[in-house]
Amino acid sequence: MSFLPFAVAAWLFLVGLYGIVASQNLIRTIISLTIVQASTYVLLLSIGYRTGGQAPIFADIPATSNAVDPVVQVLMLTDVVVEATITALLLALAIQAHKRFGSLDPHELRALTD
Amino acid sequence: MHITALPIVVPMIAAALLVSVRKWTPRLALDSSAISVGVASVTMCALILARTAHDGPFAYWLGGWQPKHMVSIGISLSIDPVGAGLATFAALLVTAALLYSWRYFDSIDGLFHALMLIFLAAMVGFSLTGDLFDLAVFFELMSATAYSLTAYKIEERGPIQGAINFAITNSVGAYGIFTGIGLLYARTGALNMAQIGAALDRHGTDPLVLVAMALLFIGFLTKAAAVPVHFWLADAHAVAPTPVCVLFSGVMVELGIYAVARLYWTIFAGPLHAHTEELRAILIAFGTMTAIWGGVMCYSQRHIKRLLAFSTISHVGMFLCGIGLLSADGLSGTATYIVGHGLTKAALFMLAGVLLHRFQNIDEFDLHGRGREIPWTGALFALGGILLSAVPVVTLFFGKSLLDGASLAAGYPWLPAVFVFSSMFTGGAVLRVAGRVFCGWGASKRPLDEEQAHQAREEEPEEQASRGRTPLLMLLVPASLLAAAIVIGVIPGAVPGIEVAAAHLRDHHGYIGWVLRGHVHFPPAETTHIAGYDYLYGAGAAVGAVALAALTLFGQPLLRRTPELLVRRAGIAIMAFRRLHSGHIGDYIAWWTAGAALLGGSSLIFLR
Amino acid sequence: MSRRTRLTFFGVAVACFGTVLVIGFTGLPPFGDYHGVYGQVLNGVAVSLRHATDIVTSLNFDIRAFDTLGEEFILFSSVLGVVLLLRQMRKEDEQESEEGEQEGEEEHTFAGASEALRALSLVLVPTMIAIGVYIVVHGALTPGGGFQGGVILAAAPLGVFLGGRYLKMKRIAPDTLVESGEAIGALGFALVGLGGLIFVGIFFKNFLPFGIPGHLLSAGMQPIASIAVGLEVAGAFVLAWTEFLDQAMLMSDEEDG
Amino acid sequence: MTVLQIAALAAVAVSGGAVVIMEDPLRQALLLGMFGLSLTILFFVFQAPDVALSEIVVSTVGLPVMVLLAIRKVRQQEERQQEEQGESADA
Repeated sequence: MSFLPFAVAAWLFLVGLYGIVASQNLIRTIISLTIVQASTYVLLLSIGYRTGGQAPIFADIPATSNAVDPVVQVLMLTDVVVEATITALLLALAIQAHKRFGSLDPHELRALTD
Repeated sequence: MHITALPIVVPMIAAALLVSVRKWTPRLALDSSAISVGVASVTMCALILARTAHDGPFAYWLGGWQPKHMVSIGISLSIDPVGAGLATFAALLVTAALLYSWRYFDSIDGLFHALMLIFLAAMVGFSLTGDLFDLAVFFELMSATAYSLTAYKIEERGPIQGAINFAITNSVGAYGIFTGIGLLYARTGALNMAQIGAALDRHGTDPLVLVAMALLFIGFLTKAAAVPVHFWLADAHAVAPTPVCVLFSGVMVELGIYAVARLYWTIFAGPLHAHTEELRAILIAFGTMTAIWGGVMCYSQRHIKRLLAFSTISHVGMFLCGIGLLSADGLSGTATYIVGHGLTKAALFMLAGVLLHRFQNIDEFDLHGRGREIPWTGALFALGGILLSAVPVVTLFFGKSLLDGASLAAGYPWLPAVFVFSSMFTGGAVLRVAGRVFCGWGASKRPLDEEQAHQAREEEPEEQASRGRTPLLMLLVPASLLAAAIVIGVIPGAVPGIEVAAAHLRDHHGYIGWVLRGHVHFPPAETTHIAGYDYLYGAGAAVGAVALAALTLFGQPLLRRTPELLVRRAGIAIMAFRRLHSGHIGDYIAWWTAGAALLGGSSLIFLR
Repeated sequence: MSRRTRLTFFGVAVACFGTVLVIGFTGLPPFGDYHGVYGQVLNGVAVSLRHATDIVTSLNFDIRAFDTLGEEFILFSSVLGVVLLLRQMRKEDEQESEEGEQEGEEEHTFAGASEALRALSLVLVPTMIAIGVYIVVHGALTPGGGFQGGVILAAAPLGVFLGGRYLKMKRIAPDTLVESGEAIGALGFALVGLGGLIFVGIFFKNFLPFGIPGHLLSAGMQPIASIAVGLEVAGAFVLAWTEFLDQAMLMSDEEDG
Repeated sequence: MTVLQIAALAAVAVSGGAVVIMEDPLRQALLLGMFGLSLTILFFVFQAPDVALSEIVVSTVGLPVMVLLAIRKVRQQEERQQEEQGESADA
C-alpha cells in the first residue's frame, strides 16, 4: 500500500504521454500535458508526507511538533499557478493554429515538413 | 555591495519597466534602452568572470541564508569560471541580436524587447545558479520566453506550428526534470547541488539515482536537441525571427549541454565513479547518433534556415561526445568549441536573415545566382562555412583538436572521424549554399521536394521597408562575430584559460568545498599542446567540406555515370529519413518516450 | 508515421519507459516515512528567525524567494505571449468584419445572464475581492498568499462579466491599466529583493522589522512581497482572461448584429 | 495510510485517466475540473493546505474559463469557415 501514491504519479505521467501521442485535437493534447504535469505534484507531495504529520503552519500547533516537509509544498504551490498561464499560452497558440490551418488536428498542422 | 545577482535582476526590472511604458515610448528609445541593458549585463557578467578567474569560484547566498553545518537553507548562486563565462557569452549574443534587430525589424513594439531581456535574465540565471530546483525554474523561464519569441511572427503558419511543437516537447522535458528532482530530493533531502553531491557520495548508486540521472539528462538534452529528442529544434529554428534564431542556436541549445556537464560533475560523478567507462559509452553513443543524423539531414535541406538548424543539431552531437568523454580535454575542448560555434552560427543566421530581408525567400534553389547583387554577404557566408568546418587555426579548430586528443586518450580512436564527418557535412552544406546563391553555380532546380520549397517561399519578410539596400549594421554585426570566431582561439591565454575553467567544473570535491564550506581549491590544470596530426585532421575536414560542396555543385556528369539504381536507392533512403521529421507532435512525444526509455534502460542495465 | 504505427511505436516505448520509472520509484522511502534534513531544519528555524507562522509562505517569499522571482517572470512572460498572440489576431478579425455593422456602444450581455445571476454577481464580486485581499495579506500567518489570493482577486472582474456586463468589466479594468498593474507587481517583487541589496547588502535579505509572530505586519518583507505577487498574479490572470473573452465575444457580437 | 488518502488517490488516478481517454474537448474540460477537485482533496489530506488552495483556485476558475473560451472560439471559427465554404459553393 505504501507504494500507491508513487504508482499513481507514474500512472499519470504515462497516461498523459499517451494522451499527447494519441490526440487528434490540439486542445486535447494540451489538456493531456496538464495531466503529465499533475504527476509531478503527486510525486513531490507524496515524497514530503510524514505519517501523522501536520501541515507546516505553526499558528495552531507548537513549533516542535511533527510536521510534513514544507519544501515540496513550496515548489509545487507556485508551479500550480504558473503552469496555468503556460497552458493559457498554449491555448492561445492552438486558437492561432486553428485560424491559420483551419484545423486542430496535428496531422493537418504540418507547415514545414520533409 | 555585491553585483552578483544584478545581471539576472536588472534585465528583469528593465523588461517590466519597458512593458509598462511601451505605449508611450518611441522605437528609438526602446531599442537604445534594451541595448544599453544588454551592454550593462555583459559588463557585470565580465566583472564576475574576472573575479572567478582571479579569486577562484565563490557562492553567493541569496537572502544571506548561509549553510549551517553543511546544510544549505536558502538558494545559492554557485559561480565558477565556466558558469560566469557562459553568462557573459549569452549576454554578448543577446546584445548582438538586439543590435541586429534594430534595423532588421520595421515595426515591433516593446513586447519583443521585454521578452528578449527576460530571455537574457533566464540564461544568465541558468548559468549561475547552484540550486537544482532553481536551475529548473530558469529552464522553464527560458522556455516560456522562447515559445513566445518563436511565435512572434504570428501572421504566418510556420511559427505557430513550430512554437507548439517546441512548447509541448520542452514542457514534457521539464516534467521529466521535475520528476528527477523529486527522486533526488527523496534520497538526499537537499536541493543545493553541492549538498546533493555530498550526500550521494555517502549513499552510492542504486536504481533510484540512475533513473533520476536519466530523467534529468533527457530533460536537459531535450533543450539541447540530442537525437531522438531533437525534432522540435528544426521546426522552431526554421521559423523563428532571425534575431531569435541567433540566440537559440548560439547559446540556448548549448546551455542544455552545460546542464548535463554540471549535473554529472557536481552530483553524479561521486556515486558513478566506478562506472565511468560505461557512462562514457552511453553518452558517446547518443552523441555520435546526433552528430551523424544532424549532418545528413543538414546536407539534404534546401530551406537555408532549416539547414542551419540541422547543422546545430550535428554540432550538439559533437558537444555531447565531448562532454561524454568525461575527461579534462573533452570538457575544455567542448567549451572552446561552443564559443567558436556560437559566434559562427549566430553570424550565419544573421546572414540568412539578410537574404530573407532582401529577397523574401530563403530557398537555396530559388535564390540561385540572385545573391550576386550582395557580394559582401556572400563572402561572409562562405567564410562562415569555412569556419564551421574547423579549419586551422580558428577557435573551432582549437576546440576540435582538444576533442581529438581526448578521444584517443579515452580509447575511442574512431571518434575523430565522426567529428570530421560532422564538420565536413555542416561546413560543406553552407559552402554549397554560398556557391549556388551567391555565385550561381550548380543546378537551379531540384524537383524532389517541392513542398519544402513552397514553405521557404511562404516565409514572409520580417520587415516591411523597402528592400533596395541592406542596412550596414546588418552586415557589421555578423562580420564582427565572425572576426571574433577567428581570433579568440589565437589570443594568448584564451584556450589555457578555458582549460583552467574546465578544471574547476570537473572538480567534484572542490565544488562541494567551496559552495558549502567556502574553501576555495585550485585544481591543477594541464595545458595541452596541439599535435601535428590535428592540423592534418583540421585541414582534411576543411578540404573535405569544399570538395563535398564542389561535388554537389559541379558533379552532375560524375553522378550520371554511377548506376541509376544506386542513386535512386540513396535518394529514397534519405527521403525516408527526412519523413521521420513529420511535424506531428504525437510522433515527437513518442520519440521522446523512446529516448527516455533508451537512456534510462541503458543506465539501469550498464551502470549497476 | 501513420496513426497505427505511431501508437504501436509509442506502446513499445512507453512500456520500457514505464518499467524504468517504476524501478526508479521503488527506491523511494515508503510513503509517510520521509526524514529529509532540509524540511526538518526549516521547520525548526523559520518561526524563530522570521516570526512567520506559515513556513510555506516564509519559504516562498523569503528563504527561497529567488525561485519565486523566476516563477513570477515565467507568469509574466507567458502572459505577454498570450497578449502578443491574441491581440494581433483580434486586430485582423476586426479588420475583416469592418464591412459588417458598426459595433454599437451599448452594453453587451452574456447570453445566460439572468436577473438572478446579476444580483448574485453583485454580492459575489465584493466578497471575492475581500477574500482575495485577506488571503494576500495574511500569507505569512495562514494558508495562502499572493499566488492564491491573486487568482481570487482576478476572478472578481470575471464576476462582473458573469453578471452580464462585459463592457463594464472592460471599463473597470481597462487593458492598459491591467497591463501596467501586472508589470508593477513583477517589478515590485524584484524591488523587494533589490531593497535587501541596497539596505543590507545582500539580494533578497530581509530589511524590515519582523514584528510579533501571528500579527498582520510580522515576518519582515514577506507581506510586501506577498502583495506584489498578488498584484502580478491578479493582473496576469485578468489579462489572460480578457484576451480569451475578447476572442470568444468578438464573433458573437457579429452574430447578434 | 488513511482510508481518506487512498480514496483521494484512487479518485485522482481514475479521473486523470478519464480526462485523457475522453475524445471530446468539451467533456474533457468538465472532467478536468473534476480532476482538479480530486487533486485538491488529495493535497488537503496530504497536509498541504497551501497547495490545495492554489489548486482549487486554478482548477475551478483559472483553467476551465480559458479552456472553455478557447473551445468556443474554435467552434465559431469552424462555423465561419463552413459559411464561407457554403458561399463559395453557391457561387
